[in-house]
Amino acid sequence: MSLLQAFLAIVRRDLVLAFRRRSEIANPLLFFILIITLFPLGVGAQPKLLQAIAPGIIWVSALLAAMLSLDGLFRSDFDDGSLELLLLSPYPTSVLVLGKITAHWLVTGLPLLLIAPLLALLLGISERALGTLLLTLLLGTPVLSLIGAIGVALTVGLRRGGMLMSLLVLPLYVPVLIFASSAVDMATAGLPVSAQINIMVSILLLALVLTPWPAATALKMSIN
Amino acid sequence: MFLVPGFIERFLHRMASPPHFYAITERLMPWLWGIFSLLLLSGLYSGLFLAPPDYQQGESYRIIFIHVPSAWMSLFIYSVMAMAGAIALVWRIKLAEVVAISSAPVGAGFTFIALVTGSLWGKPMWGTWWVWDARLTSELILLFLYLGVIGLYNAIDDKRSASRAVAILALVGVVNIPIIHYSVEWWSTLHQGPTVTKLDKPSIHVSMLIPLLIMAVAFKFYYLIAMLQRAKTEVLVREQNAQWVKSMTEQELAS
Amino acid sequence: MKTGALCFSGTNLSCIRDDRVLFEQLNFTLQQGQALLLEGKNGSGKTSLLRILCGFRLPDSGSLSWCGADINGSEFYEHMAYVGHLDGFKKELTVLENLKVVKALNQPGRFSIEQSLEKLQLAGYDDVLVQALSAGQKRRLSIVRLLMTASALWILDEPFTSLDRQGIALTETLMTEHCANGGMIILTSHHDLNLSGVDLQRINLS
Amino acid sequence: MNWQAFFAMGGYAFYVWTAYGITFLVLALNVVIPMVQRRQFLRHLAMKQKRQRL
Repeated sequence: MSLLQAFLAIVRRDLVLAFRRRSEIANPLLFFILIITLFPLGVGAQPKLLQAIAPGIIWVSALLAAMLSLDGLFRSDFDDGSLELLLLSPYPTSVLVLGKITAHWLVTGLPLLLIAPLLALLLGISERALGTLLLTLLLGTPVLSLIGAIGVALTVGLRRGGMLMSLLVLPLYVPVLIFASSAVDMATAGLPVSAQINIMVSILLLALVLTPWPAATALKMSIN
Repeated sequence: MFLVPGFIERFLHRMASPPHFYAITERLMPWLWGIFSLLLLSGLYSGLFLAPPDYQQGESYRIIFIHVPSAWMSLFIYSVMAMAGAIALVWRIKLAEVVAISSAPVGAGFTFIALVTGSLWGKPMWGTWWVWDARLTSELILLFLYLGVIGLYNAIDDKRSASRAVAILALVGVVNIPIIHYSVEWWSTLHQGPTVTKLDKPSIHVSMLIPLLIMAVAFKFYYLIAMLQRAKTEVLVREQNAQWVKSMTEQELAS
Repeated sequence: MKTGALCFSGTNLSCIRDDRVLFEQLNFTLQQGQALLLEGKNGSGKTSLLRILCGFRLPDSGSLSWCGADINGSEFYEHMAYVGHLDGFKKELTVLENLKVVKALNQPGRFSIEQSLEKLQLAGYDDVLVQALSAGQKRRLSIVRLLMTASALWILDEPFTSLDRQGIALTETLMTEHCANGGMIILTSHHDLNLSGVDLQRINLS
Repeated sequence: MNWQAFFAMGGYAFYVWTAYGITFLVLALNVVIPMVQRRQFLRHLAMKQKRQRL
């Protein structure tokens, strides 16, 4: 029971902090919309072409936005010493880290779901694919936060860890990118998507169980 | 360490101490070089001279004798690295840390070779240097994973924590590799159909299989040599304050 | 805190940093009611040792044990609290919000949040943002953390920095009380310690 | 089989020999670089000891 309280206390603290800082929520979201706006400017505005590459655009932008926001996941805790206190807590660090990841997703992943209809509008995604897009974002963005947490935990002690972190994390994002964008693709063509969705559900469950432990171990390594 | 014969346990125990490791490696090295050169020469001879040309691809298929063993090695070394990393994390054995990080550049080298030779083979066969074929793509991602490991190790100043970081990353990678591989395979069949599988004929003739296997074993020995060379340097750097290193450099000074 | 005898000890500890040996073959045993003062010049490894004792850093050799068991397999973290250079408070949160998180992450201690704040003369600061506190007040807040959590062992890195004379006296009284109640303290300090009646050991690193 | 035909590799000489060439270059570098590094490091250590003795 008290483990749950510790978990919730971490989530609540990070949510309050995010609302007091505000830019932490707004920046990744604006970044996401901005990249998506850049694509039509880069490849041309033919509706057919845009519709064809829309799933890829949305998901690549989601990966980049996740990367951008991840840097702040442990940074301020590392700088002000809260991370030390987190590690000294008698509760398992992996659970507390999961709390931080949960808060991070609520602050940066969830808003992507809310602006998905706007993206569909910008890129001309059909209405029948919108539901699939939402579902892949719902299943995929937590995986981005979970896997990303390991990368940040490994690099948080380094002065210029940001670039290195993307090298560590982006290759691991490949499966999410493939299954999510192909699901949206299929849905646009009116084909069934249950295979991709099932795989994404299992990836999410796997990540939920397997990532907090290495993230916690990596934090212990970074703190020394 | 249970269920292990006594002499192996003693050997491992001795190997786990840095000065012994250094001395044993020194003594082992000529033998490794000898076996490697023999295997390499016979592999090259049977691959380049004895094996007949392929009835479809002519002589160009001879790239297979380095391409396929390199691709095997790239995965093999990653799993060795992850295993050594796991041992280092759980039992805190310094030598396992050294083995893990010394494997990374060798594995990256083999991954690079597999990519370049694949591309050189693909040009005459497919008419293009690069295709987004499942295997080439997974190999490319594997190269990024290796570069991440090397980059992370170099970025962290304290070498013991750097080793722990590398071990964690290698373990995360090794769990992910099958998923990445599966997803890429799935993606490539979805996008282009399995037409590019001209390379994997269901059966390979014995005269081609034998040199392939010889080269594969030769590369295993090469890996041992290259990894141990790096490990020796790494051990020296980490143990530079130990007495045995000091006396060794003193001998160096005297000579 | 009075149940059973707690004991914290280190054997053959050594630490190497950037190819320089900071200390070697260091041994200590701390019983309930005792305090341990680490002395030494700047750069002699005091902070490194404290961080090893907290488990942040692995010693390059040697081991630490809590009541006879290795610290990682024991209840060590239920019984210890650490005050380091960084205070670990979120400056965008109020004093009370910060302390509630501390409370949720640790076992409750001898005093409630209110009592602890009062003891350090911070009563009434509950809803002040931490960024509005002075350096000395933040330091006092760190000590509040020690009082409100169950911690037999205090590990303190320069606890008197930025405290005024009255704050130092107050902290010393609390430390003496803590030892009298069967607590243990390990600390570094440049300030002359005045812990009357406490069994004080010293280790000089140099 | 004569040597010329062997080197020609049935018209694929460029691809085959570049592949083998790059392979052995990478393999050689991966052994030579750590050996050079080790020698340099030993020299550096020896210098350090000399300095300390003075």
